[in-house]
Order: sequence, then structure tokens, then C-alpha cells
Amino acid sequence: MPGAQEIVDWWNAGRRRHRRRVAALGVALLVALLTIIVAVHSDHHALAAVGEDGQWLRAAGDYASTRYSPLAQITAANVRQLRPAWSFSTGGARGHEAAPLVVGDTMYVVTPYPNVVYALDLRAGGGTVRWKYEPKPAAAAQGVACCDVVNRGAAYADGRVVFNTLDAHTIAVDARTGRELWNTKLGEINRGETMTMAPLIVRDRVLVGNSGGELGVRGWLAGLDLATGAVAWRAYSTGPDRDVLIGRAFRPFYAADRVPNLGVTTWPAEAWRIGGGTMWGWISYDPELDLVYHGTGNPGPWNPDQRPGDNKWTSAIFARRPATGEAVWAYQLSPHDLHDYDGINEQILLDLDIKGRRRKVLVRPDRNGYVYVMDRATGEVLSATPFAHVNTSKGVDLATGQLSLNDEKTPVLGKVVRDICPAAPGAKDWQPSAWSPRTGLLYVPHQNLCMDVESVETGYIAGTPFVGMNVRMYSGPGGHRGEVTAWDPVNARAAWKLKEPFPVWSGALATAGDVVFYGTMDRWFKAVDAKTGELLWRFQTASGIIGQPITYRGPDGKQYVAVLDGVGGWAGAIVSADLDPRDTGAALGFVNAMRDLPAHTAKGGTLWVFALP
Amino acid sequence: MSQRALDVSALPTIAYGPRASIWWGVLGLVAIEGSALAIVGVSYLYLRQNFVAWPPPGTPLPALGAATGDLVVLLASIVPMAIVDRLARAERRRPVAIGLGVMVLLGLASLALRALQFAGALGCRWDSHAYGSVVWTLLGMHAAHVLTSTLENALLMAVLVVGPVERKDFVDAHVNAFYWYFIAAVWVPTYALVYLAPRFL
Amino acid sequence: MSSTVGPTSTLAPGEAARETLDRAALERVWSTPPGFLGWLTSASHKSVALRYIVTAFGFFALGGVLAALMRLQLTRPESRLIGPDLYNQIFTMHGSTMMFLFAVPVMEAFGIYLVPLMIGTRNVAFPRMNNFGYWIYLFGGLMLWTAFALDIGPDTGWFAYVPLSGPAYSPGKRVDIWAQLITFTEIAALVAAVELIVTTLKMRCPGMSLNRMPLFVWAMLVTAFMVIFAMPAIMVASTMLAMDRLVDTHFFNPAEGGDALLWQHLFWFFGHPEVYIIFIPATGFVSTIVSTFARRRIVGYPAMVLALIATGFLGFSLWVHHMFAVGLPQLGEAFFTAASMMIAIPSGIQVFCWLATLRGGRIVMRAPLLWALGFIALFVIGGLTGVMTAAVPLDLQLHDTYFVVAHFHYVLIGGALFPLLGAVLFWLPKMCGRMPDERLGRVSFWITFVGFNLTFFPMHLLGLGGMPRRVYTYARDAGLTTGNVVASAGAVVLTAGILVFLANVAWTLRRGAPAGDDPWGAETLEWATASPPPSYNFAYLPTVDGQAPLWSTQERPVVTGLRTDVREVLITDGVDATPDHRHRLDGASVWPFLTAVAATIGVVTALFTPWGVTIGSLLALVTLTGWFWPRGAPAHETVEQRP
Amino acid sequence: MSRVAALACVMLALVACEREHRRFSEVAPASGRPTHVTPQPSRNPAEGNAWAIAQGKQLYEAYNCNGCHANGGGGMGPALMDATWLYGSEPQDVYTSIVEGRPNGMPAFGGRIPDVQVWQLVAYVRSMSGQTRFDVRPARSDHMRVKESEQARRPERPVTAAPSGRP
Amino acid sequence: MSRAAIVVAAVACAACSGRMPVLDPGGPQAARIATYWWIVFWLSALILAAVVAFLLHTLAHRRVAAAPASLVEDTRVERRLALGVAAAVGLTALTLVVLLVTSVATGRALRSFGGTDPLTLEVTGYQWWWDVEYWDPVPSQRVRTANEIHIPVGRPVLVKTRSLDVIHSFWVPGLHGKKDNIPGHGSSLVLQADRAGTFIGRCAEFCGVQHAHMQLLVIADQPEVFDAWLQAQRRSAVVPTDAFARHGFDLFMTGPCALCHTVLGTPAGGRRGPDLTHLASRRTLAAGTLPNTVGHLAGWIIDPQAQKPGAQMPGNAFGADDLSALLAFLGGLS
Repeated sequence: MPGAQEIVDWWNAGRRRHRRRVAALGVALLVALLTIIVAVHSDHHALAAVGEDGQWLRAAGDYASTRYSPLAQITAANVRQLRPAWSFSTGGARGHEAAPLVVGDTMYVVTPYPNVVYALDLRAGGGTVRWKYEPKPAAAAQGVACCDVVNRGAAYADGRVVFNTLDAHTIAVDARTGRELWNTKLGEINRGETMTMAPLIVRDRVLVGNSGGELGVRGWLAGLDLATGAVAWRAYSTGPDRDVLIGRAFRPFYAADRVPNLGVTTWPAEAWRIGGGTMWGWISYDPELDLVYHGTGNPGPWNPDQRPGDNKWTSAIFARRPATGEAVWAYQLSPHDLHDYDGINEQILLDLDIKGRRRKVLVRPDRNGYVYVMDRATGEVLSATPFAHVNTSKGVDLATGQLSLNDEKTPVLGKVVRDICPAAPGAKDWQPSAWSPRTGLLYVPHQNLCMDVESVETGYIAGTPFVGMNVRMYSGPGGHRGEVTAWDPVNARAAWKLKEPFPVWSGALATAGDVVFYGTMDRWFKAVDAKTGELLWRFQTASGIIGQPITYRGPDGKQYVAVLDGVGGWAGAIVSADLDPRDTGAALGFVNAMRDLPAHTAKGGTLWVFALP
Repeated sequence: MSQRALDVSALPTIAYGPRASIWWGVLGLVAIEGSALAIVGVSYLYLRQNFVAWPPPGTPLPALGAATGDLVVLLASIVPMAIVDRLARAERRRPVAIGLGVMVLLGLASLALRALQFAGALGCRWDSHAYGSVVWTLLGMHAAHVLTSTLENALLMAVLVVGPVERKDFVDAHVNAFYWYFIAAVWVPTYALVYLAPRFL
Repeated sequence: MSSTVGPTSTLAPGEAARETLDRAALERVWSTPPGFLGWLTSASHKSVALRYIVTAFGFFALGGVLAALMRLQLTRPESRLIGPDLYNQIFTMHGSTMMFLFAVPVMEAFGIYLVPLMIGTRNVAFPRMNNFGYWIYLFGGLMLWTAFALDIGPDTGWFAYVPLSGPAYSPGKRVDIWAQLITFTEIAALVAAVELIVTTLKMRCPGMSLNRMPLFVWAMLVTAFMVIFAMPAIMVASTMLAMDRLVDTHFFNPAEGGDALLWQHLFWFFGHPEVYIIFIPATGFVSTIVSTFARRRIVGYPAMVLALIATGFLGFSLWVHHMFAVGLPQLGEAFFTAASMMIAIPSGIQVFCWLATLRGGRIVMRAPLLWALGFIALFVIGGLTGVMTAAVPLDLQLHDTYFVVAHFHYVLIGGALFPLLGAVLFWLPKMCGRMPDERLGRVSFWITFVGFNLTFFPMHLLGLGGMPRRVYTYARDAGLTTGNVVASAGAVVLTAGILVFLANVAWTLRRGAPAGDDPWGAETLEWATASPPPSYNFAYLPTVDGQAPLWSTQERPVVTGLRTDVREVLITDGVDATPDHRHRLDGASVWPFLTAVAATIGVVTALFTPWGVTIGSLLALVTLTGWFWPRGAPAHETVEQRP
Repeated sequence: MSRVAALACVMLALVACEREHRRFSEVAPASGRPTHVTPQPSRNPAEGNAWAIAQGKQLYEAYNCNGCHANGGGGMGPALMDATWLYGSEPQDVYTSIVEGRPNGMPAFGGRIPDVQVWQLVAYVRSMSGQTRFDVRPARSDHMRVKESEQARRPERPVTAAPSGRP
Repeated sequence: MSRAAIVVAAVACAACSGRMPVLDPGGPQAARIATYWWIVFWLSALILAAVVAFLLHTLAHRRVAAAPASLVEDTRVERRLALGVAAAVGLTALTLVVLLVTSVATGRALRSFGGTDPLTLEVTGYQWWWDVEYWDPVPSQRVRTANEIHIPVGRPVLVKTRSLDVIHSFWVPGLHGKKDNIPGHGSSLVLQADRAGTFIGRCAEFCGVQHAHMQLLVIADQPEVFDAWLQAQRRSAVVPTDAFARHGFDLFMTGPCALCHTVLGTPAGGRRGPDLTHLASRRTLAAGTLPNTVGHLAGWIIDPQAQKPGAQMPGNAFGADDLSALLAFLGGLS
């Protein structure tokens, strides 16, 4: 509960905001105009580059979601000398999945619930707290957060740091002072809605979506006004076309998807209202086509018998106009999803030579185990190749775009179906990949898990889980639970693969020094050779790492690498939430695969910044 | 009038094999327990139909080592048991007692090997799934027979050592042998079902 | 009918003195020790069997009270007399008591009593086991009824279908009690079966080759074999159920690969033969009674024997007709329909043979025969409705309705209880030495017969009217009220009939006229000795040379040379009953009782924890050691005596 | 004979223990929807009753308790099968948690779940870590094997711990 | 005596058959079975009559017993008796063959019903009520209801049975025999009504405490009536506008009801109890236990255990005003 003084402050802030609305609008228009000009004049490098300035303005680094930095001070040759420059404890003890942001000489860190934002001054060579912002989200939100109370980071634009709180607010604070600029409530935790994703800011739009696919939440992506926080549009993932913002411009590539109101007719009566399709993952933006790309989460409940039909548009990819939210195309990766294969993974926007033709593609390593290479202008699937052990499906028919399922692995009501690979977290969950234009490889951190499931009938009770599946996960073939795969999207094959004992639940980072960074749940922060995967350097942190490593150029001109430790998330909930491993179904079955994690790490929450000496 | 009385006083008081009523009693026991094991075996095959893979994924094929050792021990034990049988018919107290002692050791060896099978070779628990349940039950039932028979042998050995010894004790040794043949023999189909069948089914 | 037929002694006059001497010695050796200890330790087949019979009738009375309660509840629609929870316990207890604690034990008890007498030997083959079996049976019954009194009575039907009886839907110990009851009764029944088989095969008097065995002994032999092959199925199934409930195995958990239908297969693989286990001994009663009162041998003895054996085999091939409604492949349906109908042929053979025997005989109309005749009429009805339910299409309508309730009560009461009551009247003179009252016997028959039909015939119509089984109430407007009222009224009459019968028995025991050795002029060997028979049955074991020894006018030799100072019996060859060797039987001992106590402790503890099995086994190890430990055998049999 | 038996039954039933009794009628409510904790019995009537605990187990699934707390191992909500009790392990404490909710996410079910069912849930929740009598705890359910059944659980000594890492 | 019983029974059968759903078939399947029944019945009656007559004749003309029984037999008599037995057995076998053939033929006929365009239902048995789903290729057009099945006259209906708790058995005696709903096993049967009317169905397999009160109604309507009904069932409920019923709606959603029941178009999505979206259009409550009137509904909500002890629905403490409001809302769910 916020204190009385804070309520008063908040109220006053609102009034001041009102007074400045006109000014803000003007600024916004100006910024928008400038952005459009920049966008129009940018070549394809604009997609790929974090600015040469060495800043890190959004969780994915750039609009194309490459997580590639052109900084090259740290190289494969010298990375062995990397050592901690400084560290900072966030005070949190839950899963830290966020990417720090670096804007100028300030670093911004969002913690998991209670979603404190720290601005750290980088000038003194270490992290002194410049300001701290505490949004005080409702405590009850913890009870509806499906998979730990994580937050995946903030976004910066135009002097504002924008982030989401667990209790479904989007908040913008002044990057310089930490003063709250606006605070928009977007969801209702009593209905199970939370927000964990990192916003993406495109021009004057803040794009955010909700979490809660396990609680019968109806998923949406909203476009907020950057200046005021007002909701400009909200695009639902299910329901009638007008709710999904499917209009005349909508032209999916596959004919079967061009039928009106599929968001209603592919569900049992009214089930789309509680059908999931939440948007808690990654959004990419192509300024040239002026399209944002985002996925949608799993349909609810997990028990597929309760939702016959394709369940459009869950587990799908949308291309939308950022200004209006209008859908341009959509493609459902896992129609009538059977195994919680959310479609929320990152789409990396690249220009590649596919079969001898330069194409604007979107590369999506999906939870269902396939790397999709799609034409991002039309939504055509160019290739879909498994990058992990998959037995739930037999491939994607490129003519129809249909995933061909393996009937043997379909959950059956009241019966255990065994050896389903990949497991519910998919071949790859939220953890984002990195792309290096230098090697032409996509570095995919992911897991190698299989599961047994039994679907059971479940009722919808607002604000409580709506899952209907007993799950028991365990390691996949080989016995290791995590993998990092370097994927060549042009030739649709893996260049190399690293095996990790635990799921690689952290993001990846690629740099121009041909080093790829990632962290492991057993506390190692690792640097590997981008070309060969050879382990070059590793450092043991205080807690397991599930955060997103970033790199930046400090005020002193040196290249730094930063990552948050703090084990947790769905995979690490056994540690962060003290779950009991004797229940193989705990944390939706993930605990069974992570019984030994408490022996390798403890709770924590520390920012680590590394540099060459 | 000579056939008005049928004098049986000259008949012997001890008989072996199907002539002895206790032999028939043990045959009845064998029939009952054979049926019970057969029914569990049939249940095993019935439950098999509910599985795509057998044993189910996550459970390894039952390891052959200890079970095959068990097979060897049990089959080999038929020989000393047959010798005891023959000695019993000759009503030789000391050798029979010694032979029964050997049988007790062999029974314990079989039980030790069975413990190894439960401990690791099956790769699952009785409460893991129906496969685990039926396999544990099959092996457990058979182990219970081995245990019972071993205890019987031990008891009889004790009687022969301590005394007083009756002639019928040799009949008991003889039917113990008969029962043991059954136990050893029935391990062959049990072994085949539990350890070999999943490799072909 | 006081005239005795056939000689009671075939001894030469000069041997009278020795006979007296032998009788005294035999009595000393064979009699049961007096007092309470004797009661616990008895190794006499007759005293154990009588205890069995009395106990079984005690449970019959209890089961009858439950039946009366059910009829009371169902007299009115929407009755709130008995709530559903108690009602479910009541009908489960009724079925379980009648099947497990009355019908099977009482039939085997008659076998244990009569078979040694009928085949001319002194005792059963394993007298201590026999005693052990009784105690197990008694403790099982007491446990079940104590549990019922404590509101822990099983409530999922005598068939205990999973998943309803499984751990998820039957919390508490109610079903565990049922599963353990099965353990008890199966042990008792199996012990008795082995007992009967070995006794029959190895202890028949010289000359009684298999083809001269009385039909009742044949019936018991077939029954015993059926027990041996049917009981293991329920033993395995109930153990699986108990394990599912206690140690979390998954035999019947559909989620983890178990199967609810596995239970049904195993249960009915036992459950259907169970009906024949009850019915076949009854045919033995009927054959005996019909033959006696028709004053002639049964027509078609070989056909009768073959029919019994055929019934024994066929009884195992038609369990699936209890499961037609689960949906079977068409071929399976046809097969099991055919098998189920086929069993009407051996039953038909028996009925026709009895009719022919009556036709060809000179009928002496006495009360036991009346019960047998009532049996024929009722059994034909039950058999015909059985054929109806054997047909898949019709069964789909009739299954699990009151039609089936009517059907199997015609088969079990008409087909087994009527002959049993006839048998009680028939053998009562042998057992207690006194004659039952003929008039009361007839009156009780007619009241029972009318009451029975009044109770159960309307149930056919109720079933056709859509009344399912095992419902504790029915709707006012369901059109079922009249039938139920009639049935309940019939139940009153039926109860009255049974009470009159019991009164007759009570009267007989105290006031009945002395019976003499063979009051009915019957033909089998039990009538060749005194009523009641002495502890050693026969002073000299008889020999036979035909099927009806007591009707034979030829004198037969008796067996001499058996020791009288120990419990020695004659073991003969299994097929043609030529003397083989003399065999000493065990005498009275307290260890069987203690072993039964140990087993009971184990089984009751196992209701709560799997360690109960270990505890029971350890206790049983101690008592069994005591049981088998030699204690001063006669000198001539110790090894040291041998040169 | 039968009358004596019937009489004996009645006598025994009078002194019978209550471990199996099924109190259907008790589910009938007494008063209006409670907004606050209703007067509580000094002893949870469901605690020693096998049927009531089994009902609690069914309700635990029906009311989605397992959605957050899984089968006792936890997930969105804390583990219930361990020895750590954030808000106390006594029946009253658990009752209060269910009826009033707890600030860190446990919703209040007061007025939604009738009192008798709450007590059944309380008894079941406590049985998960072996706090109730062993002979009334549930056996496995007809579902995937997710853990050892409650009846196989050795009782753990309850420790009340303040919610850690949760301000 | 038994002959008299048979006569009485035969008369009773003839008299009551109008009230006996098994013998009063409403469709071709039940008619087939009824036909078979009459074949078996009359054959059985004949056999029984013959046996009893023979027995009575034998008794009436019995020879007086000579004192001792004799083993001396008249071979001619023996031969005659043996022949008689053989003939009777032969006749029995013949009868059985007839019955077997007709049985298999009837079974075959029952399987052959179906047609190309059956109405498909999935019926799930629960302790102690029925969930019914009408299948449609378009998922959003499927209809869920409970304890009451409407079918069109003259069209075959494919009923798929299943259960998720214990074994139940779906039985509508006026239309067909029963089919078990067994957890872990699916099964199905085809039935058809040839005339409009209401057929009472029920659970025929013992399924626990309230097995007695687990009925369902099958209402056969003319096709156009049925289509209209089905169309109406596809409509979701609307939030009531009038304040009183709106209060009832709020009580439903925020109180205990929504935890277990579904009302389409509202946040209530429970699956533990029957779907109530069209409650007011149904004829009975609590799986055929009570007529669906306001009074019964009120009593049922407050204290279901009085009507159906052991049922899953608990009693609910509603004050008089709240209860009226709730009833007003429920009354609008047509």
C-alpha cells in the first residue's frame, strides 16, 4: 500500500501533467516527425545497429532485436582478462530477467516485483544511485503472476524511461530525475492480468502487452501515447475482428486465414473471452515497412479439449502498424496449441539472401522448436526447421503454412501422455537470442526438456489459474537441460551447439568482438567464441543468471558488459519461491526438472558490470 | 466269508509322490498360486495395451543382470533340491538336513538378487505407473514364494537337526522339493515376461 | 419314514467284543477335547463343519435383516427412512454377506461335513487346516460386521467397481474392509477346496472308484476345483485394489496406464464361477434328495457327472456377459452370448434327469423333496431369465436393473437356498439324531415359496419398468410404487417362511423324534453309521461295490487293520480307490487358531499401513513354527526306531 | 437371532467412532454471507474425518487451489506440503488465510466457499504435510502421479515463518 | 403355484407394458430389442409351462412307494427315460440356437442403424449429473447443456459416452439399451426417436451416494422445433438490465455460484456443476430430481442436501432478498 504522502504526490503529478499536456503534445509531434524523417532515410543498417554511441536504449538493443553491439574492444582474444568492474545489489530476491539500459552516462535497472527502478550514475566508474523510483505495485499481483514476479526491462526514449509493473501499470519516469511522468493502469489483477514484458517505444507509441495466459486472461497489445500514457489503441489476440484490429488492410499470406472473425469462430462459444493469447514477449520494428512484429501467447486453458478449434490468434505472429495497431498480416505458428507453445519469442529482422534472393525476413526461433524464416512484408513462411529435439510435430507444410502434428503426443483427458518434446516451456522460452551480422549466426539460448502431461478438466474462476494440465518435466535426450545453439538461418542448420546442465534461461548478447555472452542458472556468466562456440571466459556470480546481458561504452570510453544475476523465473522458481521438489507438478511441472538447482544457487539480485582491466 | 474284512494292517504308513495326500495338498497350493501368478501375468499383458511404449518413456528396460543371476540360481537350485528329494525318500536324516541348509542359502541368494532387482534393475517404483505396479507385483509375488519356501526349508532343517524326527518329516522334505520345483520353474515365465517380453513387445 | 434300509453293520457276530473295544479306543483317539479349549482346537471335520454351518446361517440371518431393511426403505417412493449413505452400505453388506459369508461357506461346510462320511473315511485330509480355515472365515465375518456397526461398512457394492471403490472416490477404510474380507474368505474357501479335493481323491473307501462316487461328492469336487481356479482372480484383484488404496499403485488408475476394465474382467472371472460354486453343490443336494425320495438311482448318472464338469468349465468362459454394456467387439459379443446360452444345456440335462428320475421312481413325498421340487420350478425361471440376459441386445436393456435382481435371486434363492434348506431338513437327522417336524417343514416351504415369488417376481416387471439396481429410492411418478409395495409385502411373507423353518430346526434340535441311522431310506454311506455319527465316523471303514451302497442287498467287507491308538486313516488310489497306505492325521491343536489370530492381526493392521503385512507374517511365522514343530510323535514313527 | 444382531449393531453404532461418518446435511448454512471470519468451531470437525478430508482434496482442485499451490509444491503460490507455514499451521490460521486471503496474492474466498467446505479444505491442506491423523489422510488420486500421496507423508514439524523476500 | 404366478405375470406384463419403457419403444433400436424380448418371453413361457406341467403331472400320477428302494431297474423304462432326457436336451439346444441366431441378428441390426448424417452428442457422466455437448464442425456453434437432451424425431443420434470420475451408464430405456461411461474408455451408441415425446433416461451403473438421483430427460421434437431449440441454446446470456435481477447477477458472479457453474457470456466459467446458461428452459433440476419451479429452485439453492444428500452442491446462505434477486436472474436464463 502506498503511503498517504505518495498518494498526494501522485495526485499532484497528475494535475501538473494536465497542465503540460499541450506542451507535451507539441514535443511529441516534433519527435514523431523527426523519427519519420530518420526512418525514411535509413538504409538496412538502421535495422541492425545499436548506435555507435555505445548506448543500450531498449532491452533488445535495436529495433530489429539483434542484441548485437558494434563495440569491439572486448574481443575473443582479450575476453579472458575480463573482470568485474563494479556491482550493485538490487535488494530483490526473485528472478531478475531484465536488461539494464544505458543512456548516456546513466544506467537504468528495473527489478522484479516490487519493480523498483534505479538510475545508476556511470561517471564515477561505478554505480552510484542517482535516483530510485518505487512504484509500489499492489502486493496481490504476486498471486497472479504465473511464473515468478519477473520484469524483463524498461525502454528509453525521449528522456523517458518507460516500464511495466507487475500489477499491470505502465509508468513513464523522467530519465534525469526519476520523477513520474505518467502512470497508466492497463489491466486488472483481479482478472489475472499482470505485465512483465519490456515495452518497445516506436516513435510516439509505447507498445506494451499483458501476461496471464495461465489465468484465462484475454491477451492484448496496447499502443500508448509516449507523452501522456493515454491508450491510443488496444489490439486483442482473440475475439471479433474489430477487437483484434483486423481491418481492410489485413492480408495474411495463407488463404485459410483470410476468413472474418476467426478469433470467434475457432473457439467454443465465448471461450475467446478467457482464451489467453497474451503478449508478454518481444516486439520488433521495421521502420522501413513501418510494421511492428509481435507474437501472442498460448491459448487458455492448456487442456486442449476445452477449446476445440484453431483458437485464433493465439500462438501467432502479428504484423501491425504501430500508429494505429491495425493488423497487416498474421500467422499462427501453433494452431490449437496443445503444449503451451506460446508464440511470444523475439522476431529478428534481417535482410538475408534466401535461395539466392535478398529478402526482408523475420527470423523467429519459436517455442515449438522450429526456426521460422518468414517474409516480413507478407507473412510467408520461407522455411521452418527444428533447432532442438522435437517430437510433437512433423514439420511445417510451406504451401499451407500448417504445422503437422504428431497425434501420439496430443494430450488426452485423464490420461498421461509421455515423452512430449519440447516440454511446455518450449524448445525456447522468453530468453532472447542474439544475431551477429559478422558471423551470420543466430545465438539461441534455450532448453532441452521433455514432459509427461495429463490434461484434466478445469473451471474458470476469475483471477485464479486456468490451466487444466498436470505436467512433469525432465531433461530431454542427452540428459542436459540447456543448450546454446548457433543457428545459420540461411542454410537452416546449426553451426554449433553448447550443452548446459541447466536450461539456459538468460538472454544472449553478440558483439563485434566476435564474443557471445550468456549466463547460466548455476551462476556462470560465460563468453564464448562467436564462430566456434569455444568457451573463452567465465565468471561465477552470486546467484544464478536469467537476465539479459548488455554491453555499452562507458563515459570513460571503455566497453563494459553488464548482466543481472538473481535466479528465478519459471525455471528458477524452485529457488526464488521456495517450492517443494517432492511435488513433481510444482510450478506447472518445471520443478521436477530442477530438483537439484537449490544445490547450485541461492536467491539473489545483483548487477554485475565487467570490463577489461 | 474271507472277503468280509479287508485287512490293511500290512500297508505302509508312509508314501511319497502322488500316493501321498500331502503331495496333493501341495499340488492344490501350486494350482492356486500358479493361477494367481498367471492372472497377474495376464494383467501385465492387459495393461500393456494402454501404453504406447513399454516400459513407458522415462523408465529404462529392466536390467538383465541380477534377474538373470536369479534365473541361474533358481534353475541351478533344482539340482540340490532333487538330491535332497532323493535323500529324503531314503530317509537319511543328516544329509537331508545339510541339503536343506544348502537350499536355504540358495533361497537367500535368490532373495538378495531379487532385492537388487527391486532396488535398481526395474528403474521405476511401484507407484510410478501401472507398468511399475504390475512388474513390482509380479516380482514381489514370486519373491514371497521364494521366501516362504526358504523359511519352510529352514524350519524343516531345524526339525531334522533338533528332533525328534518323524518319518513324515521326510515326506515334508519331499513335498518341499516339489514346491521348490514349482517356484524355480515358474520363475522362467515370470522372468521372460518381465525381462524379455518388453524387449519384443 | 422310519424304516431303515440296508444293514448298518456287516460284522461277523464273533467280532462283537473286538468292536466294542475298538469303539472305545477310537473314541478316545478321535474325540475332540472337551470345553472351550476343545472348541478352539478341534480337528474334527464334523464339529468344524457344524460351526461353519451355524456361523453361516448366523450371517444369513444378518444378511436377511439387511434385505428386510432395503425392502422397508423401498416400500414407499422418496422414502427418507434410510439415507443413501447407509443404504449403500446395507446393500453392499447384504451382497457381500450373502455371497462371501453365507452361500460359499455354507456349501463348503456341507461338503466338509458330508464328504468324509459319504466316501467312508474318518476325517478330512488336513484337519488342522480345516480348523484354521474356519477361524479365518469367522474373523473375516466378524471384522466386516464390526466395521459395519462402526459406520465403516463397505459401500461400493459387492462387486466394488473401480474407480468408485478406488482411492480417489472411496475415502476412508470402508473399501479396504471389503478388500480384506475378500482375503479372509478366499483363504477359507481355498483351504476348504484343497481339503475337499484331497479328501475326495485320496481317502475314498476301498471300492469307491470315481464312477461310483455319490453325485453330491462329484458336485463338491467340481466346486472345489472351480474355487481353486476362480478365487485367485479375486485374490489378485482385491490385492491390487488394496495396493492401489494403500501404497498408491496404479492398477486401476486410467491416468497412469491402469484400467477400470481390468478390474471388471478379473472380478467377473471370479464372480461368475462364484455363482456356480454356490449352485453346483445345490444340485448335489437336489440329486441326493430326488434320488432318495424317488426311491431310485438318478437317471443318467454319467450325464449328470459330465454336466457338472461341463458347468465347471463353461462357468469360466462367460464372465464377459456381465460386461456387455461396456461395449465389446461384435465377435466377442457373439462368443460370450453363445457361451452364456450354452451353459443352459448342462443345466437342462440336470433338470431333465431329475424330472426323469421322478418320473421313473416311486415318489415318497416328504418335506425335503418339496424344497427340491420348488427348486426345479424356480430354477427353471431363473435359468430362462438368465438366457434372456445372455443375449446382448436384451441385456443392454435388462443389465443393472431389477430384472437382473429378480433373475439372480431366482437362481440363488430358488436355485441354491431352496435345495440348501431341503438339505438341512434332509441331513438334520444325521447331524443331531432327531427328526424334523414334517408338517412344519411343509408349511415353511409353502410360505417361503409364496413369499419368495411375491417378493421377486414383481422385480422382473420393475426392471422392465426402468428401475435400476442399487438405488435407495425412486420417484413418485416413476410407476414403480406398486411393484415395490408388492415386493416388500412378499418380503414379509418370505421372512415368515424362513422363521417357521428355523423354528422347525430349533424344535428338532430339542424335541425331534430320534432318527435312527437311516430315517429316509437313503443310499449313501453317511446313513450307514449312527446319527449323529461318532467322532471316528465308522468303527470299521466300509467298502463299496456300486453307486448306491445302502440299497445294495449284498454284504460288503469292512476295512480292518487300521490302528486305533492314533488317528490313522486309509489313503487310497485316486481313481479306483484301491488301498494304498495308512496315514496318520494330525490331532487337535491350538496353533491353527493362533495362526488365524496372527493372520487377522496382520490383515487388520494392513488396513492402515503396509507394515501390517510384515507384522502379520512375522506373527504367522511364530505360530506356524509352533504348528509344525514335532511334539512327541508315536514311537513307531520316529526315525530312531528304524534299524 | 437377527433381532439380537440388529440390536447389537445399534449398540455398537452408538459408540462408533466418527472417522468415517459422512455429514452431508452439515453443509447447510447457518446465516448470511460472511464478510468477516465467522464464529469458528473450537475443533475442525473435518480434521479427523476421512471423507471430509477427501472432499477437501476434491475441492482443492475444484476451486483451483492447485492452480497456484500445485499439488502442495507451490508455483504461483507458496508450497503447502513443506514444514514452512507463512501464516501459521493451526486450523484457525489456515481457515483465516482462505476466508480473508493474504496480502501477497492469496485471494479471499469468504462468501464464496461455504464454511463447511472451507473446513474441509483446511483439513486437507494440513494433511498435505502430515498434520492430520495418518489414517484419515487421502490416498493417491486417479490422476498423473505427481507426488507421494498424503497418507504416505511423514508428519513434518510446522514452523511459522514470515514471508521471506516478500515485503 | 408358480404357474399361477406366471399367468399373473403374463397378464401384468400385457397390462403394464404401456408403462414399461423397455416394452414401449420410442424408436427403432428399442423396438428391435422389444421384438427380441417377446420372442424370448414366449419361448420361455412355453418351456416353463412344459416343465411345470410335466412336474405336476408326474406328482399327480406318482406311484406309491414300496418300502425299500431297489437297484433292480427295468431296462425298458430306463431307455424311455434316457430318450426323454435326450430329446428334451436336444430341444433345449435347438431353442438356444434359435435364440442365439436371433440375438446376433438383433445385435447386427442395432449396429447397422446410423445413417450418414447423425446428430452427434457427447455425454459425460459426473457424480451425479450429465453434461451434454452437441457437436458441430464449427467450434463456436457447439452447444453445451446438462441433464436434458433434445433430439429431432426421425434422425439418428450418435451418443458418445465418457466419464471423468467413476463409471456411469447412459440408459434411455424407451430408445435403446445402456452404454457405460467408463473413465479411460470412450464408447458410443446410436439411438433414434420415431415419435415426439419425453423419454426418461438415467444412470444405470452404481456410481456412489446419489446414483438414485441421476436422471436425464430425452425430449424428442419435430425437426423444426428442435432446430429452433438448438438455435436458442446457442445464444449467450445477457447481463440483466433491471436492477433486481442485476443484483442477482452480481451475487451469482461474486458469490459461490460462479465457482462451479458456467453461464456463457458472463465471467462465470465453473465446470464442477452443470452449465446454467439456459437453466430456465429446462424441465427439471438436479438431474431429474426436482421439477424446475421457482420454489424448488430456491429450496435447492439453499439446501440441496435435503433433497439429494451427498450431492456435490453445498448449501448456500442467502438472505431472502438476495435469494429472490438470484432467482430473478436465474429465471431470466432461458
